[in-house]
Amino acid sequence: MADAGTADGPVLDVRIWRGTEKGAFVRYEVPARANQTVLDVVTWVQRHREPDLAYRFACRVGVCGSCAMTVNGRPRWTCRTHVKRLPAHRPLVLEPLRNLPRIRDLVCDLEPFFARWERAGGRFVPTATRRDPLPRIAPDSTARRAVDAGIECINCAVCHAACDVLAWRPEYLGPAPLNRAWTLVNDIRHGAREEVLDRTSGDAGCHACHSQASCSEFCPVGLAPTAAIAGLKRASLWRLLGGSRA
Amino acid sequence: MRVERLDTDMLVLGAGGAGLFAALHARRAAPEFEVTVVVKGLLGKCGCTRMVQGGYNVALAPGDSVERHFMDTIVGGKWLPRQDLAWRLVEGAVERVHELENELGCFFDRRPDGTLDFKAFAGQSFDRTVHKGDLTGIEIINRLMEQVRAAGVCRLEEHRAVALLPAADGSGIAGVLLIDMREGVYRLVRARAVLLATGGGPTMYRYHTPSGDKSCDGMAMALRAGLPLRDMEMVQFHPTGLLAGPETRMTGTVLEEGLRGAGGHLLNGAGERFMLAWDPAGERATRDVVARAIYAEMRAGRTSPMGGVFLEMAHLGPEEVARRFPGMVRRCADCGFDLAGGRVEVVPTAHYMMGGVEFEPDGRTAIPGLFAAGEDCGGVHGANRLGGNGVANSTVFGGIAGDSMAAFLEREGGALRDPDPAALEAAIARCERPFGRPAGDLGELRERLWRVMWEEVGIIRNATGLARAADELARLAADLRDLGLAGGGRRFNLTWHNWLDLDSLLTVSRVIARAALAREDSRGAHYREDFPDSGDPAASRFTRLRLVGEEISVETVPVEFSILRPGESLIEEEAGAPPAAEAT
Amino acid sequence: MIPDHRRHPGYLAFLAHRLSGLALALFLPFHFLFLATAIEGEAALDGALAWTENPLAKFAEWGLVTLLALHLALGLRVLALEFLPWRGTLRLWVGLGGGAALAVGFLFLVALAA
Amino acid sequence: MSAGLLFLLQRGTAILLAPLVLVHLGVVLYAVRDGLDAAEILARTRGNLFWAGFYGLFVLAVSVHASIGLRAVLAEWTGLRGRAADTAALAVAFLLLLLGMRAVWAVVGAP
Ligand SMILES: Cc1cc2nc3c(=O)[nH]c(=O)nc-3n(C[C@H](O)[C@H](O)[C@H](O)COP(=O)(O)OP(=O)(O)OC[C@H]3O[C@@H](n4cnc5c(N)ncnc54)[C@H](O)[C@@H]3O)c2cc1C
Ligand code: HEM
Ligand code: SF4
Ligand code: F3S
Ligand code: FES
Repeated sequence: MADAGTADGPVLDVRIWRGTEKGAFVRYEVPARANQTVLDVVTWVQRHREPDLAYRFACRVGVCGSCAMTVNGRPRWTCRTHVKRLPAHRPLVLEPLRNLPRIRDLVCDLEPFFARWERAGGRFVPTATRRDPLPRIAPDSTARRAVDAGIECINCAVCHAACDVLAWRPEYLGPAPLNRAWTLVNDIRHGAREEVLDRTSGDAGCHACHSQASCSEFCPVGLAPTAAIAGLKRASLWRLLGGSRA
Repeated sequence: MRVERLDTDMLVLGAGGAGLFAALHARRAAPEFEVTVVVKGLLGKCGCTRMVQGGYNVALAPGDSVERHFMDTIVGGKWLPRQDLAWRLVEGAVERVHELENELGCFFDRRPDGTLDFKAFAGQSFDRTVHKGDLTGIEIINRLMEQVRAAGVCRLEEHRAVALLPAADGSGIAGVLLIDMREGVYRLVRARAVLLATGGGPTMYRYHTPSGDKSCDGMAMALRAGLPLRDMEMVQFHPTGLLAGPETRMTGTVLEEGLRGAGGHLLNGAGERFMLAWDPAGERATRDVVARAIYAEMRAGRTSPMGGVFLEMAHLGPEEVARRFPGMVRRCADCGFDLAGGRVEVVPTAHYMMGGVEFEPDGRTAIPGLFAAGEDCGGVHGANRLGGNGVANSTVFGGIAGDSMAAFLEREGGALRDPDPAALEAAIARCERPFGRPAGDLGELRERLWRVMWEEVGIIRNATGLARAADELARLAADLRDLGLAGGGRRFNLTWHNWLDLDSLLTVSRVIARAALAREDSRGAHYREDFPDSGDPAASRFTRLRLVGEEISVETVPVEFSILRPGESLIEEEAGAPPAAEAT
Repeated sequence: MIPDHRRHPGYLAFLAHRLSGLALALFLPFHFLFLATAIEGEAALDGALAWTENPLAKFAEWGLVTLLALHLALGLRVLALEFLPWRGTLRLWVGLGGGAALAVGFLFLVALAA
Repeated sequence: MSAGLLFLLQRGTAILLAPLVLVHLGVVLYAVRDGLDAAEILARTRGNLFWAGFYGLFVLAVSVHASIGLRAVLAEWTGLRGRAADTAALAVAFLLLLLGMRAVWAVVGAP
């Protein structure tokens, strides 16, 4: 393990993955601060130790889902992970997300994640045009509530990195695309609900989920893809039994 | 230097509300042409549209009207907006919101009876802001991203546009030079039409709200391509940015407006409320007034430990605060602050640039083949932007620009042009500059830029300060030119991109300072303590700035009151008396 | 060592369910073969049963019954997750499942000892 | 067979198995109280139609249930996919069915 310099004052002992699939952890000492997120730690290393350290972020407030990494073995958003609030752990170990190809250092290629989103039929198909009036939708209807429960996904791929089925079955669509699909199945305006069920059933779809619940456990915005996927399982079951949707 | 070449029909720079809408419309209007989107980050995962919290202004509520929305926009913009643009905005918003809901699948919040919910945004005469909770931007961008991917648009993600290249024969735009950030190589993309939609972003101020990928690249590229920019002195500050201490990226991020609206108190370092001395509405006063008041407290040295003021909500009952503002409370808690029960340190924070590239209502610019939309553009908001008009602006004009580009190609579809080799060479040379030079301290330079913009070109300005700023910015520009990078290759080299960000920011900062010096009155977001009067609205002039060589030229141009003159109103029963709209 | 991303009740429940299911599936053929000794009559079965007096066999037997109870309880949890409307009750179900299985295991121990 | 149908069968048999296992567990708990004794077991089961049906159903359900379960485990933990996994699962199902039915016959039917 290489050692890349030290700093004065109270310091954090940080190990960061450098390289791609092949690489090594490099150790850094980063000044500890009263308010410091994991993203700040990475930024400090880039600004003061490794000018070409690769990492990704954009919004810095938890809405864009760009900054996710593996922090001490767990997938997390880093812009809103306060170092002091991490379970006591020394050193602080940072790696790219699991289950995705690596570009360099802490950056993964998210294309496989979004390609699955598309494969799951994760796209609204209109049944009206901009010239039609807006539909009336009761906010407390069951279907609308099912949409609301899953719609605020920031596509950070934390769940994708957390789910072991994805590691075991590379063709699996994964929690976030299935979660999006479930919101569409419940969206009464959506023109391709049957198609979504077709696309999300099967060994690569909802039936591959074993309710490991790592997705729901680590989703930074508190969504529960486990519940959405269960919804898809039910819907496809009712369909198989000849009934309509759940 | 390796330059890879490729061609496309329509090239869209930026993937915010403006860029994505343009791509979608262009693709639908002219399916026979290829559309390529270039984005500095990942498609759908960067830019400010995604960060929109409050919502989207549209005159759809019963009793509201586009005329009313128009009046609020003009009066809020202190009679500086270009009126045909403002009209296009309010009219277009109605269509765009229907499109977002019915065709893209956005879900805006409903009232119990199933109709759209409109919430109040400070400074408007009607409740007209549609929203999805307080994460409206995520809903809009996620749905757009899905549609754009499905529409068969080519994507160049983590590609940075660095120069708009004119055609060798001077007939218009030929293409754009990009850096593939992952591979570290240059790409020259020739295109028949190009859209500039990189979305401004005042990140040259110490405290700022926008996404980290925003560094005014588009405006800098436009200036270098010879385009005029207008209203650049108009930089909007949001009064309550989080102050979280040094070297944390959380600092500057927005604590939402609603906290003050709900009755939150602002306290200075001594723990005293000070807003009532500035405005009878106290903390509920408009953004510019509150930002100025906070800044004045800070200048007087009555600050909180980290140099801002306190926002206190506890008197409303911590449970009540946690119930009404769960997102904000959780965000503060994540970084160690107790918003519901304690005091949180806040500071005004640079939020939005009203100014930008001059453009026509159909998206055209002065360069044939080059279109512009969104926050890169100036003229829609004048001296101040209404909360909720930002995302309306980018989505309305983005869509229009997409349609216009398609029409432009079908009409005059011409051949691909070759770029001027000298311009290409100069652009590459500018990007290559830091390589091979002795490494310097980029961080120190950034701190200096942040400081001078915040202190001299910020919330309260005066002639001497602006002159000092001009000097310091010139020094900074020279220092940046001499500053090299410490080792590292070109692949995913963030520090190289930080260097390029600073280059853009410096160019645009100089223009802001120059425009601020030229405007000798105080209006909307622009406040001159040496010229506190707002001047006669009927004699309103806007600033127009260009880069000529390395020099900035400025002129002030009379505003054309093409729809109505100050004092008039489009609203019958309030004839002559515009609604009490205040910009926020 | 269980990697960090797996150290939470939902995953542990999955793992316990899968391992118990696997163990049961592997054991079942032997159990069937064992019972089939009865084809040769009572004496043969008694002979086989005598073997169960061996403490090791007793332990294995106890383990299997507990595993069956565990698999059942966690299986019910999966069914509940999949077919009942739920909200945030994941952890509760893990607890109930584990608890029920332990209770059965304990009862079995008591019964064995009696 | 579609994954949906397999899912239906697996969960269906699980629901069926739940009460069967509970009863079986009860019986086992009761039986081991004072040591296992072939005579006691066989006295209960020999020629008893109820127990024949009970355990017959049990075996049938468990063969379906466990083999489908193993199919997933094989795919995920050994990389055995598609036809190979289906064949393996089918083999397991038949093995369990065969051995199971033989055992039921042994305790219920055999003289
Ligand atoms: C925190 C926050 C909250 C806001 N809330 C509201 C609100 O409630 N209501 C409202 O109306 N407005 C709001 N706004 C303003 C609103 O977000 C903007 O007005 C609007 O979204 C701008 O859209 P845009 O498409 O022009 O730019 P953006 O959405 O910022 O998109 C710019 C795109 O260009 C890309 N880009 C930048 N430089 C380059 C380059 N060199 N090469 C390639 N690509 C590049 C970026 O990566 C990004 O994809 C808010 C802004 C912020 C920061
Ligand atoms: C002797 C009886 C049983 C045996 C041998 C058995 C065996 C198995 C096996 C091998 C699996 C695959 C494990 C996996 O995919 O993780 C499985 C899965 C499962 N079992 Fe059982 N099982 C039995 C009884 C039961 C009972 C009584 C129930 C429930 C009430 C049950 C419910 C389930 C469920 C729901 C699954 C699916 C798990 C998933 O796919 O995530 N099983 N079983
Ligand atoms: S479901 Fe949660 S964890 Fe998964 S991508 Fe969406 S926000 Fe991220
Ligand atoms: S972690 Fe994976 S197994 Fe299912 S419940 Fe979540 S998708
Ligand atoms: S930087 Fe956007 S979620 Fe962290």
